[in-house]
Amino acid sequence: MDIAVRIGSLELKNPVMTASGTFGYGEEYAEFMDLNKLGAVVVKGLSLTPKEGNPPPRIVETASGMLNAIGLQNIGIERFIQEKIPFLRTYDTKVIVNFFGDSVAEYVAAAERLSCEEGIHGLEMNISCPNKQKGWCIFGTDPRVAAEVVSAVRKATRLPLIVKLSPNVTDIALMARVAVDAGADALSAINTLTGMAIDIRTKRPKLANRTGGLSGPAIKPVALRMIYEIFSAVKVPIIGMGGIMNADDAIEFILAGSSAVAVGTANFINPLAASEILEGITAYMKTEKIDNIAHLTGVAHET
Amino acid sequence: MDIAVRIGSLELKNPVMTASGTFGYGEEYAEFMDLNKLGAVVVKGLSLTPKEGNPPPRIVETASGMLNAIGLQNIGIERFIQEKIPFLRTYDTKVIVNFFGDSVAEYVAAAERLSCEEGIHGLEMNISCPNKQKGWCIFGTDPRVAAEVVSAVRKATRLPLIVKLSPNVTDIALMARVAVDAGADALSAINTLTGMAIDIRTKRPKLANRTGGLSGPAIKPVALRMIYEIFSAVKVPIIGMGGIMNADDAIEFILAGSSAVAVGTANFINPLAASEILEGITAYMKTEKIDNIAHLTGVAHET
Amino acid sequence: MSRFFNATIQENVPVHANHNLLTLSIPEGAPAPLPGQFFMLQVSRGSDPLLKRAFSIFRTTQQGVQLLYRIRGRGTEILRTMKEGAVLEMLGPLGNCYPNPPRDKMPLILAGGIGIASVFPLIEKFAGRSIVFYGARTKDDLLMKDKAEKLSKKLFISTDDGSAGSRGTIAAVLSSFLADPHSPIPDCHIYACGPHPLLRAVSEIAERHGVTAYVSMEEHMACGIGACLGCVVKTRSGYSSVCKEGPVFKSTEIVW
Amino acid sequence: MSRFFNATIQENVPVHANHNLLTLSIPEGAPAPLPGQFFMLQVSRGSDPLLKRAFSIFRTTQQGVQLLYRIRGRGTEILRTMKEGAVLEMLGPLGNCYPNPPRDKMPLILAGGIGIASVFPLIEKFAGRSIVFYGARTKDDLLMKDKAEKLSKKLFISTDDGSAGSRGTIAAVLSSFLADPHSPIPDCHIYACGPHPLLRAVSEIAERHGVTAYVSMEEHMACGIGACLGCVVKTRSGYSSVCKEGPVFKSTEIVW
Ligand SMILES: Cc1cc2nc3c(=O)[nH]c(=O)nc-3n(C[C@H](O)[C@H](O)[C@H](O)COP(=O)(O)OP(=O)(O)OC[C@H]3O[C@@H](n4cnc5c(N)ncnc54)[C@H](O)[C@@H]3O)c2cc1C
Ligand SMILES: Cc1cc2nc3c(=O)[nH]c(=O)nc-3n(C[C@H](O)[C@H](O)[C@H](O)COP(=O)(O)OP(=O)(O)OC[C@H]3O[C@@H](n4cnc5c(N)ncnc54)[C@H](O)[C@@H]3O)c2cc1C
Ligand SMILES: Cc1cc2nc3c(=O)[nH]c(=O)nc-3n(C[C@H](O)[C@H](O)[C@H](O)COP(=O)(O)O)c2cc1C
Ligand SMILES: Cc1cc2nc3c(=O)[nH]c(=O)nc-3n(C[C@H](O)[C@H](O)[C@H](O)COP(=O)(O)O)c2cc1C
Ligand code: FES
Ligand code: FES
Repeated sequence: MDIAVRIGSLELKNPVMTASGTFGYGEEYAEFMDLNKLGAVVVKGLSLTPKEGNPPPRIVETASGMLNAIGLQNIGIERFIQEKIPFLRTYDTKVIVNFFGDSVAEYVAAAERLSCEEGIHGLEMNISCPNKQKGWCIFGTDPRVAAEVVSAVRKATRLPLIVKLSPNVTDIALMARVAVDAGADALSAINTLTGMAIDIRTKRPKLANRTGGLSGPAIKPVALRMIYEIFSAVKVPIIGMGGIMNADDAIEFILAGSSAVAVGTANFINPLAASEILEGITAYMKTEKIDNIAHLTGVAHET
Repeated sequence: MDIAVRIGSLELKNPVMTASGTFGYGEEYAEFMDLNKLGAVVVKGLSLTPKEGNPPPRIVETASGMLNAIGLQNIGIERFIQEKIPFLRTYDTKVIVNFFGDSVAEYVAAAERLSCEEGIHGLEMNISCPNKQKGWCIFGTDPRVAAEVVSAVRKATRLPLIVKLSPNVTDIALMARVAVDAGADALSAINTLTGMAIDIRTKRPKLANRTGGLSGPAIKPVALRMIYEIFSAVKVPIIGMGGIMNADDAIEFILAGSSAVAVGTANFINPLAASEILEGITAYMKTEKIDNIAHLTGVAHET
Repeated sequence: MSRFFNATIQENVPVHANHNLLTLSIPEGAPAPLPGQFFMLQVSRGSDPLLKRAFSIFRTTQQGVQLLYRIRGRGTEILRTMKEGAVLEMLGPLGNCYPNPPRDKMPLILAGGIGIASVFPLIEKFAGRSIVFYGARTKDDLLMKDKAEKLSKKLFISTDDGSAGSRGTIAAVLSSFLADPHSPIPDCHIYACGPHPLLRAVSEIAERHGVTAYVSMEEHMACGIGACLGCVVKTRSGYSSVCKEGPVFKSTEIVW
Repeated sequence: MSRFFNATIQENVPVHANHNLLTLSIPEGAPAPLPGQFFMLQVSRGSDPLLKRAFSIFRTTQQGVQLLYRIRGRGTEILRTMKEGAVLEMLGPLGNCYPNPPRDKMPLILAGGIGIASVFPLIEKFAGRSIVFYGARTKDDLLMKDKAEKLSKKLFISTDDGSAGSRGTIAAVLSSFLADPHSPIPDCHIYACGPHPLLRAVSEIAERHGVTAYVSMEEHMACGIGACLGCVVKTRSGYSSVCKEGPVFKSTEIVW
């Protein structure tokens, strides 16, 4: 059975990865799961310099989901390279670094710095973050801004470049095309939907940051629809995510058009989720007599 | 305690209405609940001529939500006027007719026809539907098209005009401003998020229509965030909806900026939901010593 | 009495692999369900699973109403774990019912799998007078076979694997029965419940033999009372709701 | 042994209005929890409620680990209904623990409300040697008072309404105690768990008297193991996770 998948020039031994921000820097989960089993570890989003993040409360539970407003807290690229890469290099899995910036220049500098380190196999660009240069706009919701920042990063790295799309847009297929035209080797989708919760006793938003990103099973239908639309719009591999809790969910994403899947919020519920999902996918392939995972990708589009 | 709310020139005795498409034409729920208790009944979306709707399956359950692809099946405006209005007129509640069209001309014709009947107190324009004139585009996701259709309808009716916004957009505040500038007396939000589910046995979308609209508790955080953004952008009253299951949920919507709320999917779970929500809101006002519901609207914005 | 009420579990016992019999006491004054009608049960207090589950009325006893259900997915799995004394929100009885045959017609009752739950009240009603056709996957999936045997004039059985009765679908059995020159055609009426393909086959057979057939349809449901238009089937007069205009339709009404 | 395992409910009994004592048998070889550590429990199989709930280790007995919990919202309400034999997914023991005081220091242990659950292992550990300060809303919210009385050298009680002990907050009691010229200052260490404002008050009092204090913090949690960065509190070295770097912090570390 062939379950290896290609993401640009990167070959993963299987299609199961972790979603950025839900798996720490990998080591937090090493106690529970053999990281060697993963197709790739995608680490918490990094920026050139450390970020403090938002004040608490940062988390609110919602119906079949959760809102988070971590505010991209991270230790910065240098400390990551010093302290985390050596550990990750002891595993036989691919390391994909999720990163972001406040400006195009910061994105480029981050990509350049990450590209000259051994042990980093791919970059995932998070474009769902506020653009400090342009005030309130989010890189990932304006096609022109997205094109600009992706092109700039494309020139700055030879590593496989995955662009992670924001779902908070009218036309996800358009954003996918823009990212691919600007040089993305692959797309990942979806990031969190922007949401809110209000405390009816204090009459204030529950999150200190007021709004946060919705993840978990609640968003799965929206994520699947977006994967389905992206698959019709572009040719590059898609890494599907958004509410994947078990193998059946992951298979839905593959049928909708994903080449690989990422497990996010599910890690919090079951620290073994990613490895159980991989087992479930191979069990399904056996039952369905499918010998190559690639034959499943996008099958829901056939009529 | 003052719980009456104004929606344009329309005064509702209380802020609790039903969401279009989830309460039939009112009579289906009359057996369970005294319709006189409602601020308004919003009926299933109507078009000039009857619509057959989509083939089944039309419904899929999702985590804390459901997808529907009814396809706007309805009996048409004439039959509604003949068969349903007489029943609704026996109640002391406002009747708001949700309507839609395939083209600007159809919207206008529908609004004109509905405006010359006694017993209809307001119109809710559903702009989350495909635009036949322009192929795949949805009226409610393109600001220019939305402006055009709302302006045209505004000229065709003197009834209070509520525009129901689609959440499947990058910038809901922009859409809100466009609708208000084009003449909306009030806004309702949110309609369903577009989603999908796939059957991993048949490997095909579960809905015959492939995609459907996600409603229920799953979408509440997104709906609340959008109400919060709309409230900051426009001055007209907002009718908030999206996953309201109980009074606490409804109060969150009011604090976020809604003047009234609509109960949708909750009717399916508890046919008494709307009246229980009203009771819960007044109980809350008592506990919190708030004598006018208007004093709650938008309070979560204060810092 | 409202058709939306709290019901208390009296008993919830396995009757077979993967099938339970649920007895619920319902408030006094609740309308008595008719054969073919159904109830919807809320199996969770939280919002997941969200929607109510539909189950046909299987029997009405002194203890309350009985539902016979197959453990199929998450909702029925939760229901299986519920114990005596648990309280459930319930909606019903819902839908229309199997119409009575004219006096001179003999009822032919056909069930595929868990469809037996829906037609069982008819088998009881026409005790000793009906011919029953009952198909299932295997011998182990035949529920209430002995009861059905006792209550029917004649019971035909089939299983997909031939482990009981004839091998094959129960539609084939019905077909040979009707093809037999000694069959009571056209003096019979068919009542059928089961998977969609089975009902389609029954419909064709009935039409071929000029026999009236009533079929009980299934669709995913949200409201259960005709409000959401979610549960439709295509009929000659457009889409009709299974929950309100059905679940029982004349087979010739359905666009198969 | 993994820190993620299935635990079986041995007992789940009310100890007071709105408070239950839960005894769970955990697999053999599971690491023994230290005072101040906590577990996270999955109270539902479905996805609503989604996240695990955090509870401090209250005691370890032969039967298993005991948690003392207050019914507060939907998750604990579901937990309350769970019966002996039910199996729960559980993560832990998590977090750091209350550090030992130097030999010559006397432990002052302070609890507000359900905070008693977290400090109780300390009360047991320093049996007969610690002074305990325990505040609650009313007399009826004082749990394990007799046990605490027996195990402590001295027990101070306060309630908001004065229905037991002195009226007012337990911080005020601590404050007068430390202000007393006969107090063992600076030869004591404070260990405190309770609502945020109480801990802030304790921190101020401790600082005023030059006494070292450890406080156990609470924040909403998702992962419980330091991966999501959701449960942070502001410390002098930036945001620190309550689940991994805490829940116990030196009071002077916290930016209140
Ligand atoms: C009118 C009617 C009468 C029925 N009577 C019985 C009966 O007496 N005994 C019995 O065992 N079953 C009966 N069913 C089928 C029963 O409703 C489903 O098996 C049950 O809803 C499955 O729920 P689940 O959560 O276990 O499955 P899941 O597959 O997890 O359910 C997911 C969703 O799909 C819906 N769904 C799944 N299967 C069906 C189905 N076949 N029909 C309608 N909705 C479905 C569920 O209600 C739920 O919304 C009846 C269905 C209808 C429409
Ligand atoms: C380290 C730690 C130890 C704890 N020890 C105990 C204990 O021994 N006994 C006890 O009764 N309680 C303890 N708590 C508090 C307990 O976790 C909450 O009361 C519980 O999570 C409430 O869940 P709920 O679903 O009933 O409430 P809801 O309000 O419905 O919960 C909604 C969400 O908020 C979270 N939440 C609500 N209150 C708190 C809180 N105070 N702290 C953290 N998250 C919260 C829930 O986990 C859930 O994600 C502890 C909390 C922490 C962080
Ligand atoms: C606590 C938390 C932190 C996250 N941090 C990041 C991040 O740093 N960068 C990023 O691109 N996505 C981040 N995400 C988004 C996830 O990677 C993922 O896209 C999203 O959660 C949807 O998947 P899920 O529903 O399976 O969690 C974060 C999500 C959560 C819940
Ligand atoms: C079955 C169903 C049918 C609906 N039909 C309509 C409709 O005809 N017109 C419309 O504007 N909205 C329609 N809606 C959207 C609802 O009015 C409401 O905006 C949405 O469901 C969100 O609210 P909820 O989560 O409380 O259900 C429908 C929703 C459902 C679930
Ligand atoms: S389930 Fe709503 S119309 Fe039938
Ligand atoms: S709960 Fe995830 S870091 Fe603490």
